[in-house]
Amino acid sequence: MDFLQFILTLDSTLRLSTVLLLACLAGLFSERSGIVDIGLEGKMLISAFVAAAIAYETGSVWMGLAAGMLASLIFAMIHGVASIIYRGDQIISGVALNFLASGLTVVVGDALYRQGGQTPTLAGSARFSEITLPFADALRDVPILGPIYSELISGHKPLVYVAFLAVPLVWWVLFRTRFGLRLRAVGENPSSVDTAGVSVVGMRFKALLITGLLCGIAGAYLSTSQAAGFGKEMTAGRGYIALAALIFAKWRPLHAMGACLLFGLLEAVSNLYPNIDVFGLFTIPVQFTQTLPYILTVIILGGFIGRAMPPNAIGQPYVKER
Amino acid sequence: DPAIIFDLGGKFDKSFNESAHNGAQRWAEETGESYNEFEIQSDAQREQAIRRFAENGNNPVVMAGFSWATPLAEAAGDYPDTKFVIIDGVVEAENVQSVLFAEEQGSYLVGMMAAMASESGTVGFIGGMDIPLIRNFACGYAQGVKAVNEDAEVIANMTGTTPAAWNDPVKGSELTRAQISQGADVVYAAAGGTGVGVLQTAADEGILSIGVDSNQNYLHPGQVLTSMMKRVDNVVYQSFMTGEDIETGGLRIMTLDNGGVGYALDENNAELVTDEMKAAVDEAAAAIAAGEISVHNYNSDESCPVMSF
Amino acid sequence: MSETAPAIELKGISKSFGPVQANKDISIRVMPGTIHGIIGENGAGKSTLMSILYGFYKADAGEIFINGKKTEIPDSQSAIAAGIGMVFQHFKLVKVFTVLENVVLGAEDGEMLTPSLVKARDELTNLAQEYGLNVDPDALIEEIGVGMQQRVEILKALYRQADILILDEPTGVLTPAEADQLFRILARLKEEGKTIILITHKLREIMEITDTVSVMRRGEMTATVKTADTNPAELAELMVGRKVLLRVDKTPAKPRETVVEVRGLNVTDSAGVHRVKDVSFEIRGGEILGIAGVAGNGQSELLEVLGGYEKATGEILINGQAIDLTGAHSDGQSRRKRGIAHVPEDRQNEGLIMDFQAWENMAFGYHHDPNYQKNPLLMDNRKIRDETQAKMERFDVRPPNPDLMAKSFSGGNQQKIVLAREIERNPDLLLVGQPTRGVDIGAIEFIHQRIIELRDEGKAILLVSVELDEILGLSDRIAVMFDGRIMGERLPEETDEKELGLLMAGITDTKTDHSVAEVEAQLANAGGAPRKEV
Amino acid sequence: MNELPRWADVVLVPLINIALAFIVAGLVVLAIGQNPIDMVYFMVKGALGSTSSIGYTLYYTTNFIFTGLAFAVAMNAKLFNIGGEGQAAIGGLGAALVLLAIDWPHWTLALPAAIIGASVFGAGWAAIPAYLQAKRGSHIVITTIMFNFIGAAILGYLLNGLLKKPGQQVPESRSFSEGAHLPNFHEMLQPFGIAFNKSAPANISFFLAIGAAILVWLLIWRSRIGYEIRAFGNSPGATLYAGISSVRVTIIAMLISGALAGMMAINVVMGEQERLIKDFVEGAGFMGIAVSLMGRNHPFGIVLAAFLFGMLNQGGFELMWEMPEISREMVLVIQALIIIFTGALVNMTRDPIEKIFLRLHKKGAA
Ligand SMILES: Nc1ncnc2c1ncn2[C@@H]1O[C@H](COP(=O)(O)OP(=O)(O)OP(=O)(O)O)[C@@H](O)[C@H]1O
Ligand SMILES: Nc1ncnc2c1ncn2[C@@H]1O[C@H](COP(=O)(O)OP(=O)(O)OP(=O)(O)O)[C@@H](O)[C@H]1O
Ligand SMILES: [Mg+2]
Ligand SMILES: [Mg+2]
Repeated sequence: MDFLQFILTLDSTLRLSTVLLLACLAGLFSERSGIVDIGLEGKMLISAFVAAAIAYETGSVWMGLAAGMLASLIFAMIHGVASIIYRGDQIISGVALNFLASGLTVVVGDALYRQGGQTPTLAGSARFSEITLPFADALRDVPILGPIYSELISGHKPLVYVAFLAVPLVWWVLFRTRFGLRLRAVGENPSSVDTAGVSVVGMRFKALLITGLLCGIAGAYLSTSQAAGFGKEMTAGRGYIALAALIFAKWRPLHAMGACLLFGLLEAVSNLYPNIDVFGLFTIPVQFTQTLPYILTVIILGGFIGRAMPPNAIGQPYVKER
Repeated sequence: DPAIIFDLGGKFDKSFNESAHNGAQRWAEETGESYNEFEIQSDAQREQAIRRFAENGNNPVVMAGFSWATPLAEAAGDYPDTKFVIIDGVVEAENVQSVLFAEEQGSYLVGMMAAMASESGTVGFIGGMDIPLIRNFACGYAQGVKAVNEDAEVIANMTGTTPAAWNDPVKGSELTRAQISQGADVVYAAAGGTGVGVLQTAADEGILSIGVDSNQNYLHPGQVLTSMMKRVDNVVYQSFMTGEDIETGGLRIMTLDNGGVGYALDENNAELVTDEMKAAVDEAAAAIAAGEISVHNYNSDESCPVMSF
Repeated sequence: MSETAPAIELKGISKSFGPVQANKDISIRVMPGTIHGIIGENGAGKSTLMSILYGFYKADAGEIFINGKKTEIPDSQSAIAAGIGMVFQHFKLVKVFTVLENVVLGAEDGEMLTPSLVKARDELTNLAQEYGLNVDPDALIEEIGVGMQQRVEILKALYRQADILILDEPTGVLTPAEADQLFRILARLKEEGKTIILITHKLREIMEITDTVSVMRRGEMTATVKTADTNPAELAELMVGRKVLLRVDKTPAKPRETVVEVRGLNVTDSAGVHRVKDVSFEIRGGEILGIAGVAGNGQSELLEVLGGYEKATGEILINGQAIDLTGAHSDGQSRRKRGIAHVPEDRQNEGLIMDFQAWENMAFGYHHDPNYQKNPLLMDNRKIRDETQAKMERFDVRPPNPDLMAKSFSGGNQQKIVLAREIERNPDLLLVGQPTRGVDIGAIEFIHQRIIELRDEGKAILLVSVELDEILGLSDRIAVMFDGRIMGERLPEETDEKELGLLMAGITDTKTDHSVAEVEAQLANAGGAPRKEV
Repeated sequence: MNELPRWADVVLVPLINIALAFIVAGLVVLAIGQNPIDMVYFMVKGALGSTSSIGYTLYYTTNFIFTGLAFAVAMNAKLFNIGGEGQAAIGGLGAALVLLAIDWPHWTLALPAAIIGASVFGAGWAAIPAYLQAKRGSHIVITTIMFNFIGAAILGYLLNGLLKKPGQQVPESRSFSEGAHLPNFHEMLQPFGIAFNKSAPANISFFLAIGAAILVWLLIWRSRIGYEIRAFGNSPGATLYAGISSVRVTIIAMLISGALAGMMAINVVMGEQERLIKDFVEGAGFMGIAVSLMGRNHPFGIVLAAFLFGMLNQGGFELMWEMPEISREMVLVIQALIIIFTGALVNMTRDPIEKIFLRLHKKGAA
């Protein structure tokens, strides 16, 4: 593999990691606040659909993005009402919302566009276009650094930059602000937050709000950046992979980026080299390379790469009075 | 009334099913009559759908897609008075007409065009689900490419191995970028809904693409080199026209010769297809029709002389 | 008195949890600068009342006045604003946070964390000097002992400038020496003019430190008296509503041959902490060995090893035969077969399945009993149920209804169900952990009698309790555990709480006087961190 | 605090929740400009209107009973087995391998063999997540989801290769031998002179499912291992004390769960398709979660809930003919809403109802 191709593989990795990263950071807020979010998938899906539909209707991708975020937010709030206020089971709520998104996107999409749940193809200002960073073209021919800058770093859609810039921001919010301290506390021991005079319900809803917004960006990225329109089930399990990445990352933002990049890389490699020939002896079938992220997740969860300790109060509704 | 059942992917896949849908629509518009249609959601519904139409009295019942073969074989015998047409599949029964397309022939032609349009000498193929049918597309395409340029390289990728592979434009897009990074400057998508992503990315990245099944040139005017036309629409149209008298119990093969396959030329790609290109392709088409050039059919021996999978 | 407004006045407070009325029309006045004690049986509603004052629960009815002013306290935020601080029975700390972060949590100065942390660090130094509350601000909560954790809770309240401090059973987890230290701090706070409410079960503490005391019973406030005007016997009677025997009634033991022999037992838990170090002892039939110690010094592990669910090295002989301590046959089932019955320390999480009916619980641990099988595949539920009915009647479980869920019995009755199950198995060795924790005085009498009866039948009994009264009252011999070791054995008639208290702090030289600081330093040296929430 | 009478808990609350789910679904239908009353009418008619409809309804019911029971068994041990989908797929592989291996002379021989194949493979597919959960604490929800993907890939690989009938496009195996044909309702009822649609796919597996429900009931509420499963599920901490091995219980519960999920393949692969196809599970594994929740993890409730979901599935299919404007995914929306209301938002209806009963109770006492 020559250098340029290596760079292009990484380039593809960045694009493919973006959705995972946004969803993973989204899940980080929810889970740090003590709420399991298996519904990342559904939130992304509903956002992908709404973003595509609104972008198509208005011709503005920004309107689409905003609408997608709103849709995802509504889903997050339903999850909040079920799991925070009504002490419902968080896994059940998440699974159900995933179903709901699968169904609603097609029912509504079909009713609107009669294209079997797809939205019409987005073009022009209804889609994000790539950003070329300054001097990208000028520097292209500089050896090594040139391709790294102009191929790998420059020339992505805006949301890719949003996702990667969000990582240090999330880190800072989590570990350097009052909100972050309270967020981490509420996932570890909600009654400590409660007796310290901070509303547990409020904190958890705030966390889910951020989860909703970030998932919304992730979904909008899928349908308006990576693709040009919504297709049925277009999230294709990425929400689950993001959740696995979150566990792998032990609920820490920088690690999350690493985990998502790893999964993105696996996907990029399986795209580029579907059948891997091992020294001409045998061929690893494409089904295997494509399944690698899932297998890897299981291996990681098997604790072969260190055990992950989740936030202590995760998954349990906070009940003061039984 | 006649009826048509679409395959997974639905009638608006801009590709195979849409072509079938167009045929039915054309018939309805011309005759002013109506027909029934159904889009299945999963494989397990196939037999149920066939039976539902047969019991409803629809005749003939046309179904588009190779996956219908087994369920139709199961059900056809129970409805001797209903005529069935299956496209892309073979069912041996008294009341079934099986229609196959010589995809390798059409693909051969667009392969030639790809090779001529390519500057890098590397062209790409992106298939949907990895099945012999799609491999036949790839094989025909590669033969066409090699016929023009012996040294040209054909990069072939399949989107997946599940039916979801027909509907993953994001994956299609990434595969396209991957092929571009390997030097491809023309890509041929035979991937149903996934192809939408392929054509989109090719347009975004400024390379040429080739559509499939329906005429997809209009999707990105000036950026889609051509489309390999598989005239499913004609088959549906003709079947509906013939109605209950349709001849069954046999196999019908749609080739270049009888207009079953071909390539699309319209105002959207007029500037891309040079006269020289057109001449070469038309000549080859005539030669194939006359049997002077024989394009290898992957399905005949599950292998391809010019590429391996 | 009439000119100064009370620091706290509650009027007509009522609170129900579903069908349980925890507080009924409670009124109380606490004068500023005093220490006010609240006593009452378990479940009397003390914690509920205080949680209402702290805004943790919302009262169904009633009013709250702070310094004479009517104050709404819908949440803890308002309570803090009104100058109230509370140290809960179960600490409200984030274990993976440092002391500093716990103190700052909820009382930050702005959006950014760093300035708050800097300020809090200074403030903690001041408070430490002022009240003698030394803690390392950068220590993680999970790495410090319960005594320290309690200090953090007090610091949290002081950092929020509380004038009124509520402490809910603060000494339950402390050694006598630590408790003394706490009381000195409380006295100091009182001098500063702070008002303190102290909930405790220990009448001795009430007599020692409070100015006034209120008694609660079954959700009602039955009396408020000046401490100087009362005595423990009177308070006990007020609590239960009848005269109570505060001492255990028993005849001297008649020990027979040795039933259990433990030699060189060592336990290292899953986290790698060495919990039990080289413990050896023996118990004969017809005697009770009591193990005293501050929670978390290896007693629980000792019970778990004997009960078959913790691995260990060393040797345990039952009736002269060794039992497997590590292998595949070391589990609760095999122990039961060897004649060991076990009343676990935590009945709600170990001894019972709260969502099982009483009869199902009666088979818990004994579900392999061939008597309970109808055929090789199915259990004989009817038989289990009938047996349960009979046992419940013999043990005076109220109500004696085998179909009720375990969770719908009160704490005392839950404990009776566990005892009925274990004692009626007629074991050679009975392990009993905290037999009367969360149990009211009436039930305590009954439970103690049953344990003595079993002893008199010639069975060996190992009793673990953090209550020194109980240890002194029931045991025929007392061993004190500290940091996984047995510090010494005493006969109950030859020792007292003070000596046991020193042993519990790891000081074996009990003849000379020891300063509080010394005891404290010793405790800080203790190896393992507290294992679970107590 | 369980102040609700049992009937209110198991009948009243679920009924109200289902009603709520339908109301919200109705609003969705209104929003896309259709008539919800018509929708319900056509769905009920489509599900029960003819023996053909009933045959399909019972066919789907059978699937849901199996996957619902599968989820419930694991759930009684508080294990969230979201992997029914993958376990059923691999169960189908097991059944198919057995049925393809020899020319079965008669279904009475083929059925037990296929049951063994399906359940052993299904259980095997659940065993790894179970082991990882029990021994390494890996979250079973995530691992089972991953195993769904991996299972689908394995099936895809085999159906594209080893198992594929040579020279055909479709990734499916060849058909099983005649002797492996299971009697369907038509064939079973004919001797009694009852006419039943000849081609409806409901078959003898339905009774297998009912039998499985009874066995699961005995297992959970009458057997020792069931006792251990429930004890572990209710209080994982307590099992140590009682000498119940959490590893053993976790693995056994998951094996039974996986086996039940795998058994679904008997109905589809053996009973209906008579060959192995891809994606035959069609989300039934996931639907098992909803079915089990609605049935409150109790076999009797599961059978009823499975029937409701079977009706929804079949009714939704027919709906496409009658009201093509409503996409069949509407069924998914309804099912999702039912899960939300009966699963995640139970307390929204339960709390007020409980309050009402508490008040009535107090009044009665006074
Ligand atoms: N959160 C709650 N939900 C339901 N019932 C509760 C709750 N907290 C307390 N109760 C019940 O209210 C009653 C009073 O409990 P409370 O904790 O106030 O008693 P207490 O006097 O503090 O007892 P203890 O001495 O055990 O601390 C008990 O019956 C208890 O079970
Ligand atoms: N958390 C709870 N949730 C529901 N009901 C409870 C709860 N705690 C207690 N109860 C109910 O309240 C009643 C009183 O319980 P509580 O523990 O206060 O009794 P108690 O007075 O302490 O009796 P005992 O001396 O036997 O412990 C019990 O019958 C029980 O059913
Ligand atoms: Mg209390
Ligand atoms: Mg009590």
